[in-house]
Amino acid sequence: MNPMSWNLKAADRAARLVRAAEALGSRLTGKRVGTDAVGKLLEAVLSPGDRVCLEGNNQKQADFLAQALVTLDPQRVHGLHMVQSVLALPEHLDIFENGVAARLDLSFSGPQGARLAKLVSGGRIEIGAIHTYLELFSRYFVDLTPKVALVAAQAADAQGNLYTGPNTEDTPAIVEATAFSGGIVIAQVNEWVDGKTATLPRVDIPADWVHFVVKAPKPNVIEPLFTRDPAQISEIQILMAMMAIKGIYAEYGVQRLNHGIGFDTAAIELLLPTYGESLGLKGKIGRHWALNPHPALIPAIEAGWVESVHSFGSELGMEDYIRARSDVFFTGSDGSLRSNRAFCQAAGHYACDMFIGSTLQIDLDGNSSTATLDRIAGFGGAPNMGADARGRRHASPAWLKAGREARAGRGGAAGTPRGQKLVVQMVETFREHMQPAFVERLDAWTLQERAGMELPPIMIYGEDVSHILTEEGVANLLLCRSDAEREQAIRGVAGYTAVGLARDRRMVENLRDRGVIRRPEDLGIDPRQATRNLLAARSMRDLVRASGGLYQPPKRFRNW
Amino acid sequence: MISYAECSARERLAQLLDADSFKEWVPPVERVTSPHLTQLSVPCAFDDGVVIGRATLADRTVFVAAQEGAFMGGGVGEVHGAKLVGLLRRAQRDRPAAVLLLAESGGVRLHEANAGLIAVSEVMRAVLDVRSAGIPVIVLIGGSNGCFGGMGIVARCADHIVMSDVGRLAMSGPEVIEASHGVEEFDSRDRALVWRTTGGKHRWLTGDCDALVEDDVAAFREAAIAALDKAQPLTLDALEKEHDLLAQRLHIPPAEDAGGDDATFLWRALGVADAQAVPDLAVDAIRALRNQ
Amino acid sequence: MQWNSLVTQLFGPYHGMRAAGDFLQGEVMFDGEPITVIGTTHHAPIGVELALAQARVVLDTITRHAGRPILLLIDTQGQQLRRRDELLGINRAMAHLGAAIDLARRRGHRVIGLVYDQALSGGFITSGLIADACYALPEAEIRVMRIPAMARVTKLPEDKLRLLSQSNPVFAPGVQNYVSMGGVRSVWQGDLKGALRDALASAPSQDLRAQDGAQRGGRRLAADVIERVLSAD
Amino acid sequence: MSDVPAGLETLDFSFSGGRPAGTFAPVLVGVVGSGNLEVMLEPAVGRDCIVRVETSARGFGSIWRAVMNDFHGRHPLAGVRVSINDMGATPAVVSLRLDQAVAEIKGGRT
Repeated sequence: MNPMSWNLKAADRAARLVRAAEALGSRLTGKRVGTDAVGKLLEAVLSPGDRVCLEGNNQKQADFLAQALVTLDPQRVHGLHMVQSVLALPEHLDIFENGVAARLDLSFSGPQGARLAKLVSGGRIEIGAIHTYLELFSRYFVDLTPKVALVAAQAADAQGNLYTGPNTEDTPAIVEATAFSGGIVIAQVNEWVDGKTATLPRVDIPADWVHFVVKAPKPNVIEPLFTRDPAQISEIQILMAMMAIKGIYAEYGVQRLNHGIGFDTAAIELLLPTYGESLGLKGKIGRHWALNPHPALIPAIEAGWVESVHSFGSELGMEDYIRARSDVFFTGSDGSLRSNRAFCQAAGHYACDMFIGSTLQIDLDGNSSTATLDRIAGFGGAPNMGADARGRRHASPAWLKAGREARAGRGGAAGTPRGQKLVVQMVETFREHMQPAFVERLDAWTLQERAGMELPPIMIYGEDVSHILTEEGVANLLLCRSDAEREQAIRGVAGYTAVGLARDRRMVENLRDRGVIRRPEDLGIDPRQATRNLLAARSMRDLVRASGGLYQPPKRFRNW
Repeated sequence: MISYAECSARERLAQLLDADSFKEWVPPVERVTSPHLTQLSVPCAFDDGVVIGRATLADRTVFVAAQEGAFMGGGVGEVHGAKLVGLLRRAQRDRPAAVLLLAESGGVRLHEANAGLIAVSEVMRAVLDVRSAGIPVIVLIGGSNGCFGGMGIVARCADHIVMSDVGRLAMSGPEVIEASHGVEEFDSRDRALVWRTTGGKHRWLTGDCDALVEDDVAAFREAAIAALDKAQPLTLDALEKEHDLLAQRLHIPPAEDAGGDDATFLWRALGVADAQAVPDLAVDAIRALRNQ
Repeated sequence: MQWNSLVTQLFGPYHGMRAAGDFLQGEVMFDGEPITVIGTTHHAPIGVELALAQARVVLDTITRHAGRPILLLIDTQGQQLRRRDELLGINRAMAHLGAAIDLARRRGHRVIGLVYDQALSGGFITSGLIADACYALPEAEIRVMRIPAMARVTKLPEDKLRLLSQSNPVFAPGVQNYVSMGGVRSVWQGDLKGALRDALASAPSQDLRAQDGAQRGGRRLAADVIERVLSAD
Repeated sequence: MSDVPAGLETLDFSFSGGRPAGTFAPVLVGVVGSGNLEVMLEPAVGRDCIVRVETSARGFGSIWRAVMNDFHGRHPLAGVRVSINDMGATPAVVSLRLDQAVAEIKGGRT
């Protein structure tokens, strides 16, 4: 009988920790590593081909550790398999150019999308898969468990407990998967606390899940990605927001929801306390949110519309406001926000009745995509929000009504009673420079062909979309009973795009009679009422005022 | 409260002047547009970006001009400039109670640069002519494009300047300075820095404007009415005082930019104890700072 | 032309003009009468300091020498493009210089501008362009923008702009273009002393530039538009 | 707009069969700014609604025709001259400005 070893991972971790201790010598005190020794640390703990999670979030970046990775000697450390949710920094791709890393599993590449596409087509990166956030986090616990996690936190104490600050984001998911499966967790922090004169405001990650802590020379990078200056909201966006509130939110009584990050959804947030109030909707819609702390939500919160907000990440400048509104936001014992991308994604998927957001292209099946040629942008979290939750079992009026509409008159399995999530795509028929939002064929298909992907990168499948909202009207796809109807419903709100002009006018009028398509006038909305005067805040400063001075926008957003 | 910054030039006039009192000269139906823009295949505006005419303000006859910042950044071209000059010359002839200039301009319209440059200098001379005739010229600045370039000089040739805190008054735009001397010299994306350097609060604390108001059309109206009888003759004595003020100010900040925040340095020297707090203070609190 | 050879031609070798950095100043004799000369050189950028230095001399001339003519010698790359100058109110300092020159004119001082080298946008508005009349030497350059920069702003091909500028002087740099638009009264050629003598005798005290532009065909609309405003109901 | 070739396009349309608008003071709405336009309505002789568009966005003539057709469907005017200066406004913005202009005529008449 061969003796089997069942603790190879633990032994491997122990060996790496010993290697690190030897390499660092006096540069290691407890778990603290000298800033200048970070390269030595990484070379000691990393082995070629390791699976590594470098914390790249939507907002917070482990930028110092990313820079350290780039400077490693590819002779010693190479072929790493990076598993990270967001590629945001140039360093995230530099490590593929210099050979330190070779394989990549990701969710979103945002600003690095064009360079990523180039490196992939040049054979410098082998992509495993492009995921949604929840998928990638899930795979951390199945077959993409990191051997080494490089994370960012605000502060650490002498034991190695971590305080993440309001941007906890992905950190708990990454650390849990790594620490409990024989991996090594290294954190960069902005400050030390000694435990005597100062203690951590709260503990987000306990010390025994963390192996090394290094103080970064500069605070980690955080981007204010969710700040939308109300000054840039157009009359057309306000018109669409009015249609959303009256034609969808009120119609279904949507209490629990998630918003995208565009100006159109910011317009909705800013119309709740004005237009929404005038329709008597307070308390009837928009009470619970899975949402980052959008500054544009401040007026609605102040007017008493919002009961709870759980967040994926935080937003710069909102710290004091959140602290002062702890009934609404999830806050720690210290009073500051605790965000958590994994939980918030789950909340958005299972506990929200509606997702509403924008996209770049919609086809005649209602499939939508933000993919553009020569960029690999990835998915992020939108597909988790913008998909019917097939595992959901609890009922709510909005969910049931959508389900009834979708199933009325159907038999068999398709007619089995259940609810459905409202997934709303909100687009102007033309984007800037007269780019049509409605197309016969998504660019995603061409991208698939060029990049040799298994599937076209579709953000939200037409099957999941319940409504398409444009300045021309609302198309309720739940009520369509055939592909032909669905196509005409989409053409019927596609305005003067080629797709819209090619509509069957008679069929579209018929759909309108049935309430499948509703124009502004069908909803009792005069487009000329859609003025910026309806916005509860028309400028960044209005938002500051609405917050009683608690919101402190980043300087790039200040015009005073 | 109606935001002055958000209004178009025509909306500002409609809100600011006595109701239905405005009579436009060279109105859009006359289609006096820029032939140069047409040559360059750029769309014209029927009023070439400036609305001029006669109206009453608190029952007093005033001549007014309002520049449209959304059209070519309010840039002054041949026709635009000539409309302003005509208005000012007519003021000299007809002697209204005041001339109101609702300025929103990047300065010379670069598409017709040579004509624009000469036109701005003609406007400047005409403003000084009106002023020396004892008719106050009142400049209102609160549009999102600010008042820059040659129009920034023209504004300072007037008797009285009213600004909101979102208004900006300066010479070169931050983008131009950044392009010329680098982002270390002037980071044009740092809006807080841009406003500390050129914004209404700064201009109020330094005395570069005469009234600071909220971004509210009614507040601008009130301030314009208050300025109606405040002609400030340009005498030798007045110019000597102006010279002393500017010469003293020149030596307040460190000669070489040490990378620090020059604006707060300047405000402190002007007697503002908590200069750091200025950007976050409300307009009435800022107004009180200068009265000390 | 170098400023020194210019003033030597105008006022003889013992002109007494001094340069302090980029700033020129002097009291010269011309036809037996004193003239105040103020100027800049080395394509000086006009910042707060240089604007004030010029204004100081203008104000002193008004105070001490009633009626004495003032000659502005212009060579500038435009306004100083610095954050510090903006902070200090460069537009206010330039307006102050312009107002000082304007006051001198009103008090009967002849003010003559002469572009002897280069005149660009901001630096020109409150000097030559606010004098009684502005003149230029033939080799001088006056502009807001060169054609390539203009092409970037307008997104039009340079060739097209060059072609357009042959028939329309508003687009391209050049002394002759400014003459035809009325911005420059005339170009001084040959006998510079005679030209200055003539300018001192005949420069208009009213702003006739729009009319000149119309008559010369370089700025066809301005005078007409002004007239329309004056005669509107 | 950088990818749009520079150059103006002039488009003329004429619609008949509308109701006479009568006399009214000319109205101007909107401004010629990026993504925006100005629309001027004036009384005109004859029984047509004549439209002239000057636009910086070339190649969208068929869309303009469709937008103006629908406008005429909503507001069948006769004896009106519609003049538009456009800087790349979307059809939604164009339709909104046209409706605003018509409302101003009607408001001015009551």
